[in-house]
Amino acid sequence: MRSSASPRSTSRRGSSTDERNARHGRSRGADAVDGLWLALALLAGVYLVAVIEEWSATGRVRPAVPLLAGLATLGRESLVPRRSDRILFEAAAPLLLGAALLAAAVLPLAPGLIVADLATGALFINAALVYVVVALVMAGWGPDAAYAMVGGWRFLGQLVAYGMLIVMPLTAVAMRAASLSTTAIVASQAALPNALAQPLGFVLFWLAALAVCFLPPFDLPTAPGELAGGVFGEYTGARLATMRLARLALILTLAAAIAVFYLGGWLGPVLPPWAWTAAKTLAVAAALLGLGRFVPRLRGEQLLAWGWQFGIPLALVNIFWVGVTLLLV
Amino acid sequence: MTGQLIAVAFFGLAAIGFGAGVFLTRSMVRSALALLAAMAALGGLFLALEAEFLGVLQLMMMGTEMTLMAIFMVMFMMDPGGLGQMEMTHQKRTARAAGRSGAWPRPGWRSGPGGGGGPALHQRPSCRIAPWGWRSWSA
Amino acid sequence: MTPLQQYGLLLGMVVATVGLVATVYLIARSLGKTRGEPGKDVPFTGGTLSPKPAWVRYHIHYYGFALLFLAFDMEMAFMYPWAVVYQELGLTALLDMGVFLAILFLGLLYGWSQGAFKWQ
Amino acid sequence: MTPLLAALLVGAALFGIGLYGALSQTNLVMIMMGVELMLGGAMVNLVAFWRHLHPEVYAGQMFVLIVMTVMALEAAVGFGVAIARFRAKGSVEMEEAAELRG
Repeated sequence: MRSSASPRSTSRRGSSTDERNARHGRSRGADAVDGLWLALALLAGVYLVAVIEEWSATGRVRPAVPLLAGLATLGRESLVPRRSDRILFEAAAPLLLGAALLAAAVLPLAPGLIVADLATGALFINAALVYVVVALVMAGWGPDAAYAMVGGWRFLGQLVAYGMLIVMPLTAVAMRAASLSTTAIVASQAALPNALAQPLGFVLFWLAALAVCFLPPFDLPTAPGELAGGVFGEYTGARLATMRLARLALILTLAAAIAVFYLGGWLGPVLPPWAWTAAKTLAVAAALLGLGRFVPRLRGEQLLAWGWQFGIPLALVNIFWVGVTLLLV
Repeated sequence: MTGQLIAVAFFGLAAIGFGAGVFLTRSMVRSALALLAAMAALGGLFLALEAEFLGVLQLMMMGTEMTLMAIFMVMFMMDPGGLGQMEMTHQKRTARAAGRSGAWPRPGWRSGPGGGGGPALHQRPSCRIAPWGWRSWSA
Repeated sequence: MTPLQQYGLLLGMVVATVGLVATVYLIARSLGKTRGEPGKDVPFTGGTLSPKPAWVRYHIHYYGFALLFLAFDMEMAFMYPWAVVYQELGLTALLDMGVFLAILFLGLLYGWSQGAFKWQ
Repeated sequence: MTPLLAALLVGAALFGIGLYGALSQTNLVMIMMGVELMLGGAMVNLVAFWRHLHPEVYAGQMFVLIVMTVMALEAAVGFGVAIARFRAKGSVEMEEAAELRG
């Protein structure tokens, strides 16, 4: 909302407004170069997340494996199940990738190094992540296969469990920054990162991030060993390669989101800003991929019951806590 | 101004197209997802009209709401995949007249074909659903 | 950049994503074609052939959660503008939203007591 | 044609499609989809009038927020009715619900 987000926040933080204007004045001349850096960062990030995923699964660091596996997947046959709903089947993979990339586009890598510094950034990232669910429901319904459909509808149930735990902690973050813009949110953590200022929100958002990118404790839609691939089950060849790429991009996006919203983003001593964001993002990605493997998979009913009986009351407590601390400090 | 007009026309036509698609397809999930796409196009329209908060909010809210609508459709319909033959509409003439008068100001507007009853689909039990294919069945 | 230009940039990103996916598909197609063999395109059903389509009624078990989710999701729409102006308004904002959230939370508790949070 | 006129035409067309759907469909959830489209058309009008008549008064956006809330809660209440009806009768076809006269 322009009335409340940008003008008011800028009126309060005159200095950051000047910075932002100066930055835009600079970046108008260097848009193409910035875009190149952002694209390179995205590619490198996805590749590194793939390496980390391989490490978390096998315990070995083999940098060539993602490239070879990607080429091998591309070389395989790409089948379309008979009687499938062609539109939904084909639209799912690009939609999943697009949702992940749109969510990544509002996260700053460094001051000025951001695709779109929206006044509604924290809201936009929610909106983009909703379409992850839409894509997986499409992928589940499209191929007319029983396992895929079960996976798709399960993920919708997972959304009902984790959806509020994405938006409510982000609201608390926006309260502290008095703005929805992601750069303002990073700037608000100069004194104390949000992970320490609102630890409850940090934990809840972490769990919700795991659920969004359906990583191990919450991997209900794919459920290896139970659902025969689930929503990914009927995808082969190039389509499967796109789906996996989208999932890696999603993990990268959520890791970057945790780094930006809770760990202070580019803020840090000595190193240049982009290096801090990169280091924090990769550390979070490694933790996201590694820690969940030691936890057994939650059943859907447990996930829903715990999400609503504990998660939402705790998220409300978090908002209240942030509100009171903001009034007192 | 012209840029805004182009954006409004683009998203508006997308919204109208998907909105018509809601009642032209027989697959329930397609129907719900077409409504989702129409609402997302409306979100784009709001953004084009410079209502930032409302546009992004519309994209977010309707995403969850219409996906949940899809699962409710699948629960309640006898035939959510739209594979069999089932009459799903009634009072066609009244509905068509009302819809036409509701949208009267649009020049050259003709209301969508009157939904309903494609003949004898069960003769082709494994037919693949044609893209937004209603015509191909009822022809 | 104005906000409209930024949203235009994001729209361009969506188009670029579709182009990227199309490029990947074209690369894959150039590597080799799919051989048409009978039975290859049957969806996996655990070794048996299912005569019926999978598109049938599906019994989700989380009705109560889903209905409450619709209401709670919409409630968040009011909290975003509130969060932005919270520090400006101070205690007033906390009390206002506190009453709103208290009523909402009572609704949650009522739903809980009526068995909405059950896997039905 | 101005953006205002274009937006109003979009709103009218969506309202018409929604009205057609709400009247012609027999299934409760499909009727709700028609109602959602009608509300969507109304929202387009509200946003277009806000933008082109009083863009400086942000209270105009509040109407749209309220309509959006109505849409979500209409869906929630409608699904609640549909679940109750389905448990009682095993179907949500409105032609079989003739006893639900107001």
